[in-house]
Amino acid sequence: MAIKIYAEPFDPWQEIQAHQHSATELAGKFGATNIFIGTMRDFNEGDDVLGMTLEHYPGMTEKQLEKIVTEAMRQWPVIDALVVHRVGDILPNEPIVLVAVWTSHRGDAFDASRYIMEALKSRAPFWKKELLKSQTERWLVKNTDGYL
Amino acid sequence: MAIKIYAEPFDPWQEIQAHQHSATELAGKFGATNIFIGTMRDFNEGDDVLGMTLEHYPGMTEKQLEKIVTEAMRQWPVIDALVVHRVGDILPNEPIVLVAVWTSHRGDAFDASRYIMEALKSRAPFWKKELLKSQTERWLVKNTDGYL
Amino acid sequence: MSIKVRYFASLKESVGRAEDNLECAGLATVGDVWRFANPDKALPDNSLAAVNMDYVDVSSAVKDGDEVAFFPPVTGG
Amino acid sequence: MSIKVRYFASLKESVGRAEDNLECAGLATVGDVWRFANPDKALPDNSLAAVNMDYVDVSSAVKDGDEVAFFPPVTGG
Repeated sequence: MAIKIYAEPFDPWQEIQAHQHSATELAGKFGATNIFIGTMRDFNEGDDVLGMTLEHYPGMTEKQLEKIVTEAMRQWPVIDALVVHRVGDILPNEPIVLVAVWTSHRGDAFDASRYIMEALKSRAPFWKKELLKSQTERWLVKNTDGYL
Repeated sequence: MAIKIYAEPFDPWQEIQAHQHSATELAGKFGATNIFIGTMRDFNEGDDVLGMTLEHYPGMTEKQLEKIVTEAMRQWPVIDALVVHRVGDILPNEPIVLVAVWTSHRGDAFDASRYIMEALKSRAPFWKKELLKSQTERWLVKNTDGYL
Repeated sequence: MSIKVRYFASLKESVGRAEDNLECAGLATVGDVWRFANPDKALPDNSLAAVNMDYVDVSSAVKDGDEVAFFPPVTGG
Repeated sequence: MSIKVRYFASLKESVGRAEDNLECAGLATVGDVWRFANPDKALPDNSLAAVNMDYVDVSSAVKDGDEVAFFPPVTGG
């Protein structure tokens, strides 16, 4: 399991590959990988968005994410998992979050990956403030159920 | 939408990046990406596996995959989708299948990606024959429900 | 009528051919095509069938020029 | 007792401070900590609280040396 918090932009494909190569116990053993990437959009709730600042609670973030991944590993036969999350100033098109889960079978990969994302959305202490094209700032008030 | 059938090994990360860069309508517009990768393992049903041959029905494969992705796009607000599948001789650790789905919101990305994978497993005309360490060959008889 | 018949995977191995090009008359259904092409062998129970690359039942109609395929359950992905 | 209090995001802006270092006596619960640190301001209804980086209710007990945090609903991911 690896949990990473970055204050600079990250390349999700490099992160996944680096993790997969370093985890030698994965070679030949995993049959399924599910990956979720959340990316910053240039609009939200009908407004053009120029950028975003992501605040977090250092320490608690890592503690909660480890707890969430441990819960997923207890519920499904997960071989390995990686969670990466950005903080700081973020521009449209930049990845915000990456969740990758390696399992033997596809059902477990989908279930565990989704569990981690939903739990992260409701429990990991991050807060987004958007900078709108109108130069006003606004805090996001609440995460949605993922379908809005 | 892109459907690709490769007779040679492919790099899933390159495929995703190339698709994402070429689809200029994606830039700034997608918030969620879900990716599933199926990878060949070096064991199955208790036996060591040296390699695998993937047979397919050219033409019907593409037709069925397009149908499946179109169904997913009708059911969920999918911005774009990519399906890549290997055929021919495959070695352990090589990717067999890649499904990538781009949406605005995470729920749709997970749902559509999973729908495409499950439908591909039950309807896309591919057949796997394993070469075991004992040098015997065996056809896989049936896809599982994804949790075995 | 002309019907192209294709076989895949383990079913191709058990019939011993990848395809048949039938010139025939009086074949109404996919099942008729199988029986005409393979008079001594029953179609295995779990087999799937396609006409012109779409899945069909063995009771589906066939017409001149169709490509009919028979194969075992698919195991891709 | 010593209690470190931390505020985040919009709640940090509305209280006007990122943290308080309280030296106090008689604070039994997380709710007591809030009221002691912010006597003129009610904790907003949807706020979350943590003690030593684990989520808790405002009725949870606090002890000397705890780090207590208050923040709005999280919006990461």
